[in-house]
Amino acid sequence: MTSFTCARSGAAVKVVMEDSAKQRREESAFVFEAKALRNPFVSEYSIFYLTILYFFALAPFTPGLASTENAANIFSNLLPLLIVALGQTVVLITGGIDLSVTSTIALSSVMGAMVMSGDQGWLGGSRWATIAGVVVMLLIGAVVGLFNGAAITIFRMPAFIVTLTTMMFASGLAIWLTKSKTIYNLPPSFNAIGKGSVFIVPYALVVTALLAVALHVMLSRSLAGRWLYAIGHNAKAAVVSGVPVGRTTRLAYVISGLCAAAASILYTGRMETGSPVLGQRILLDVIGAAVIGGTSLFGGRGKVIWTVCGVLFITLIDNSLNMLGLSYFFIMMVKGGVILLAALLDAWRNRLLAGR
Amino acid sequence: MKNLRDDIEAFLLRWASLLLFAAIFAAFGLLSPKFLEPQNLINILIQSSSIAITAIGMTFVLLVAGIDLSVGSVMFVAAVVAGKLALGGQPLALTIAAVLLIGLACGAINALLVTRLAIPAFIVTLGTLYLGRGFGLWMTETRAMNLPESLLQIGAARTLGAPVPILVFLFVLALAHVVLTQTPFGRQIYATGNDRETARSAGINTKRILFLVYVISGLCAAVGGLVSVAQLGAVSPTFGNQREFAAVAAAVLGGTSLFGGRGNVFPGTVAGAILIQTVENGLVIINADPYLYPLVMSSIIFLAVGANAERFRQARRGANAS
Amino acid sequence: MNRLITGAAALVIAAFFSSCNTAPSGPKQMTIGVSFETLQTEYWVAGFEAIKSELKKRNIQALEAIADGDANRQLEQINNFIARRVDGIIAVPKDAKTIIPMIKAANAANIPIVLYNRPADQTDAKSVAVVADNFAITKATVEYMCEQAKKTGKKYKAAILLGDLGDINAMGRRDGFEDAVKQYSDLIEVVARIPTEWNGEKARAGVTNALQANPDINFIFTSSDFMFPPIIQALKEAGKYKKIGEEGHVLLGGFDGDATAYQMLVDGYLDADGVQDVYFESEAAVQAVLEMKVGKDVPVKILDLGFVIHQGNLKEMAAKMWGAQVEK
Amino acid sequence: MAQVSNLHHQAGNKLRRVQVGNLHHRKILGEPILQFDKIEKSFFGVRVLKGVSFALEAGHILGLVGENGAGKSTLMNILGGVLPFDAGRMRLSGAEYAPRRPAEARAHGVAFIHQELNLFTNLSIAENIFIADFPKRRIAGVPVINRRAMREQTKSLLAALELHATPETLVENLSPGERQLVEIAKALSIDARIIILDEPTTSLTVRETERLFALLDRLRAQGISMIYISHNLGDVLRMCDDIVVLRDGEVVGAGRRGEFTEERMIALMVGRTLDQLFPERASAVSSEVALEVNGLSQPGVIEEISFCLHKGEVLGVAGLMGAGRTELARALFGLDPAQRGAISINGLPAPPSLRGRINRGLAFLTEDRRAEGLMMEAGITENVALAALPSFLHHGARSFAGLLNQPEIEAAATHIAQSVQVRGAANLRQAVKTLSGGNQQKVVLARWLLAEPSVFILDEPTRGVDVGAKAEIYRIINELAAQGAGVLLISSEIEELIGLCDRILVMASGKITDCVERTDFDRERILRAALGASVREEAG
Repeated sequence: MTSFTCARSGAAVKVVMEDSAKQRREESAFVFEAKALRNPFVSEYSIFYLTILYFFALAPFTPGLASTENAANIFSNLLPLLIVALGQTVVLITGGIDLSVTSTIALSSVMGAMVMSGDQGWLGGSRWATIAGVVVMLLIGAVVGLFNGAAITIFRMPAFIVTLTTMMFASGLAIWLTKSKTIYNLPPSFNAIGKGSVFIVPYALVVTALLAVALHVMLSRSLAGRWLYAIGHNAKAAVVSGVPVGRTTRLAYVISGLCAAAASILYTGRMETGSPVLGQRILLDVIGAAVIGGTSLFGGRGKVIWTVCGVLFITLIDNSLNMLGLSYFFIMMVKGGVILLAALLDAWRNRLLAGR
Repeated sequence: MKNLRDDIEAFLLRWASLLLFAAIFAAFGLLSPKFLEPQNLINILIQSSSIAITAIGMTFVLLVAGIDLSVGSVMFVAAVVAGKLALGGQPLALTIAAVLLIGLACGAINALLVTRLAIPAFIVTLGTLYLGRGFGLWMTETRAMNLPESLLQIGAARTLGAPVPILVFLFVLALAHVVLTQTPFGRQIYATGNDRETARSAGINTKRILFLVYVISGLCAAVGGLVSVAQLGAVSPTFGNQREFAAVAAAVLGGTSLFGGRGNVFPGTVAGAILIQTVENGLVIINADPYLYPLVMSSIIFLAVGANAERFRQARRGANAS
Repeated sequence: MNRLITGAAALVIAAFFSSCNTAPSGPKQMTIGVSFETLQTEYWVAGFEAIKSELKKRNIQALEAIADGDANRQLEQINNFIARRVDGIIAVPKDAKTIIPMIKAANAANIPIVLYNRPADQTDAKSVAVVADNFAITKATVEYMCEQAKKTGKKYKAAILLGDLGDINAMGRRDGFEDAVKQYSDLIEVVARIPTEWNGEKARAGVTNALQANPDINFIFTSSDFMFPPIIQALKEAGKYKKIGEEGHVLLGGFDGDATAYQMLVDGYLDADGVQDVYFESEAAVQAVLEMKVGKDVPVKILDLGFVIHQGNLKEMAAKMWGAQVEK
Repeated sequence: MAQVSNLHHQAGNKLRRVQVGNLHHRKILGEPILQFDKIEKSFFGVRVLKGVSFALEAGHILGLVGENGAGKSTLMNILGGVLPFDAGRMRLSGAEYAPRRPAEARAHGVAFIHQELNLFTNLSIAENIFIADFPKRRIAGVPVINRRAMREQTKSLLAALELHATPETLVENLSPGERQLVEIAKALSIDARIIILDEPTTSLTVRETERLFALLDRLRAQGISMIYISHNLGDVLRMCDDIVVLRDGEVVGAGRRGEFTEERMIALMVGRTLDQLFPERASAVSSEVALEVNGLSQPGVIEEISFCLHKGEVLGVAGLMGAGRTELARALFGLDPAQRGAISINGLPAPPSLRGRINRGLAFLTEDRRAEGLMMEAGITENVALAALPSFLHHGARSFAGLLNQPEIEAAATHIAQSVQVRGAANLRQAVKTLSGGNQQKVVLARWLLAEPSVFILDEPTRGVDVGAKAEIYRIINELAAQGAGVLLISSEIEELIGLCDRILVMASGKITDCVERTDFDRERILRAALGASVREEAG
């Protein structure tokens, strides 16, 4: 992967070479990569090309697939998923994983509704309801994330299990709090976040875009970003080099939690309902999307743009197969196949770049 | 050197899992005398047999630092095929053979993708999870399927006075335990999990090891599915859903590391599986508020794993100091 | 294997057909989007099939979508239908509230939408609901069971198998049950409430454990018929699966009216089963959506009264019980 | 046919003799057990071995020396069956020999003991020895490990090696030296005729090294041949009968031990006479204190450590493995806790946190650069910039989310990388895993240089580093001191300390047992201080 980076880099800084032989070796390696890069399917954005290919392959057979309202549709489906996946990406970069995101969505949805709801909310009807609700929802996300991070960094528990248990707990809590009921009658100003739009641009798009840009900048430009990658690469080395590993790791999980909460706001808003089972089924889509995009499960590797592509692909597949009216099980199988295909592409690319 | 408090702490950590186990038993026992009756203990064993068998397979995979998310789907596919054949009036022997074959096949697919194409196990099995589930739903047209008596024999019958599920469970357990501790293959699994490169250069055929553990996992999942479905009498479209998480949880509860090389099926994984089932069982026995189930369960898993992690951490620190 | 191929072929054909839609030439075939919240239980599958065959009868193309218990996915799928410009939508809402924005969306695109089996909460959004009342039917069923219990004059210990706590239907049935037994609190005591998450294994274990705690349980209600097989297994093991009238018979009640339940009724094991009339509901739903399409006004609520089938009325009601028709 | 090829072969040898000079001057008694004949190997079309020929005699230890990248390990990997060779031939006791995999090499009695030991820490000694093929017995046709047989064989092996541990002991509970012995036990278990030892002493204590050498002598006496690879030329001269020097894939010198001196070996290895390995110490030690430590203690690890390091001073820390040197360093840096004691950096009390101390001007180069030093997959720039990142925040922004000045980082990293002469990289985005040990070490150094600290703690900075890189690292250390930084240099090579330091602290079992001024540096004294105390320790 890294050798791949150097091919991309414009300004290659020459450093004293050990001997001519080695130099020749390097160069030959470059020529090779350069060749590899011309092939779209070994490029960093292979999944993106795949998406486009897929779209044009199906468009003629699928009435409405290429229509504008469907485009809008795909986006509104994509946005919340993207937000969650972005949070997940940050965690994956540190070499961790966050299975608790879906339950976080449900829990913060319920809590938010309990604050805002017109009939049974604590602040029902008050003009502060919406703001308070949003704050509470984000708070829930932050708290769950912080808990995960703390358990992982302080008690050194494996992220997989920690977040698995938080998943069980948060969802159980959400259902228990509502005694299985959904909560309706949320303030219109809140629902607007999920459905409304300024001119033609939906708020959801604005929110997501802002978040994506923010995360992109953080990962690629900021101190915290560099630290996150460093932890993913080699946590011990990071500690010795003075990286506040504990704090940074916790930050990653808090970000993931906040993203889940943000997604929950959009979901809840467009559902106009606080539901204790909100988004329960998207976990595998979230992780799948990030991984399909090219983010590594072993840490140190991942980008916002990659995840955007991954999410776009997954959503497009759902949307298109759905419009073809294919049966439930068929969609599932295709999805599984696609995940494997993407992984294959990635493996193939790495092998090419490794020059083996 | 060390003062008493450290000793006590060390002791508590050393036996954390067991103490937790004891505490849970004591608690349920106090709340309902019925809980500790031998019959109930047998029930717990029967009820945990399926998940335990699956978790045993999972342990093999975890030992080489892999993971198999597809076990739930494999259970489902195996159950569906078993049902179809049994309904088709095939003899029990053939049905069982077919189930084992399915397990082998599913495992082999995972294994191939993981070893030959070097795709991370997490992704491979995530993909096969979808594929398997979809395939099963397609075969059943997403309908529930009632099973004929012939198949239910496995679940109900008793041999030598012991319920068949328990026998199957014990058989698989014994086999797995012997393989892991007494055979070259077993020890080489631990070696591969400890350091794959080293294992390879030591002359171990690591690809073969990896391949086999995924096959074993698939096989166990299929058997687990059969054992479970034979007790249910029907295959519903949700059968086996999310079982992968339960299996991993059981293994990790039993002290198996997700990073490979550490763990065992006995007492480890089995204890984990039984612990989970015990809690489920106890909560019903004391007629607890249904809403509390997930809360209690997750908290207990969290505690157990936390104690384990703390122990390893201290052990490591001790090693560094010396 | 060749079924897979046919599946692939089906895909191509479907694609071809749907592409014909956009082509200006040729008679326009109607398309109806059918979105089910889940296919988890036999009842939903039956309804799903019934609707599809109903549509086929009228030569209308059906687009399937299963939300898999996720209100969001359902919203997305219904939006997809709208984008696909279907002529009508039949939907089984995940719950009474989350469906409302979907109805609004359909209204906005003025595509007629019919809610199958579950109503929406009161809202100004326009939709027609073909409704079976989980609460009422369950209550009636359990009341019948209680009456049977009363006749014996014995005291009863009851257990209920709950569905997924996140599932609004399951909760409706639970409340129906609780309401009914409350009236007979003098002779019926509920000693076990078992959360099954619609998972057979948990049902099986749950019943066994409940019987362990109270061997004298003699009154069991399940929130869905699909959990009968595990229950039977558990009862058999405890030697408590007896015909009505036999010594030690456990009063059994269920909900849905599937084939297993029918068989149990015929064999005389099952006391009562709450039945929703699949055929009525599916036909009414399709009829409604078509009438709305052509602008006829349709009553906002089409009620499927459903019924309780029991040993008493087995003969006459069997014909209306879908489980008696669906061949397994 | 055989005849002919044989003739060819001899002709070949004649040629080599002329070229290589005095390898086969004296007629070797007895047939050489192993012969390399014009071995060729290329990677990516680059010749790494250019027709290497030499012979290993039965019952001899042959020292194979050369800089990293000279082709030593490639050649040994070929011998050990890890790599195939392109051309040439190997003859093992006369017979054609071309192993396709390690197992095959082992079958021929060739055992390869790598520098990073190939042991499974989670398994027992016995299992480690027999992991590749266990003694089996069949139960119902199923092959099952024959524990008793395994136990007995292991016992006798361990006895032969005087390793006092039960076969069931887990390797993770063994010291590095003991693990080394287990590796040798593995070799003996396949009764190897040839044992390849790659840097066997790097992680051994002095006593363990002595023990190892005694053992090697015994094995030699039993007629086992060995190829001994080491950067420690002293050991090579001491242990080996014959010496072969490789450079750029060619044999540049070969002969009996007597024909070599360290200077000559170094000259042959680097192709030029290093003017000198150790740079001239212009000892400009100032009176200002850079680092002062008072009564630093952590029960069971270090006790009552007190010293002060002046600006411009290189202060050595000598001692055996487990003397507490690394533990001291980690405590100073704030990686491990210290129960009592005061540390002050440049006159100010050191903050408790590791980050605080870094900001105060402390730098720490760990002994294990793989595990704790480098991000192997990441590029050189990322690695170099890591420690100093906060200083590249855009003006004033010191927060978590502060943005970094990318061009500045690139520029600084480039400059620093050049000044420490990181070699073998096409550009600074190349993954450090592709660099040689020496250059990796330079990357870690560069990382700290970028952070501009005033006190350096260097833990074994030249471990596993070739002579050329060593010299460069020495130069850097020297320059640091000259620029007024204080350097605390931990090393197991006493020459290194004597060559570089102004003062040497000697540690034993967690205490400072001696402090030697440059004027009276003396191997014996240092060794005695290091050993003596520890011996006393064991007595008590």
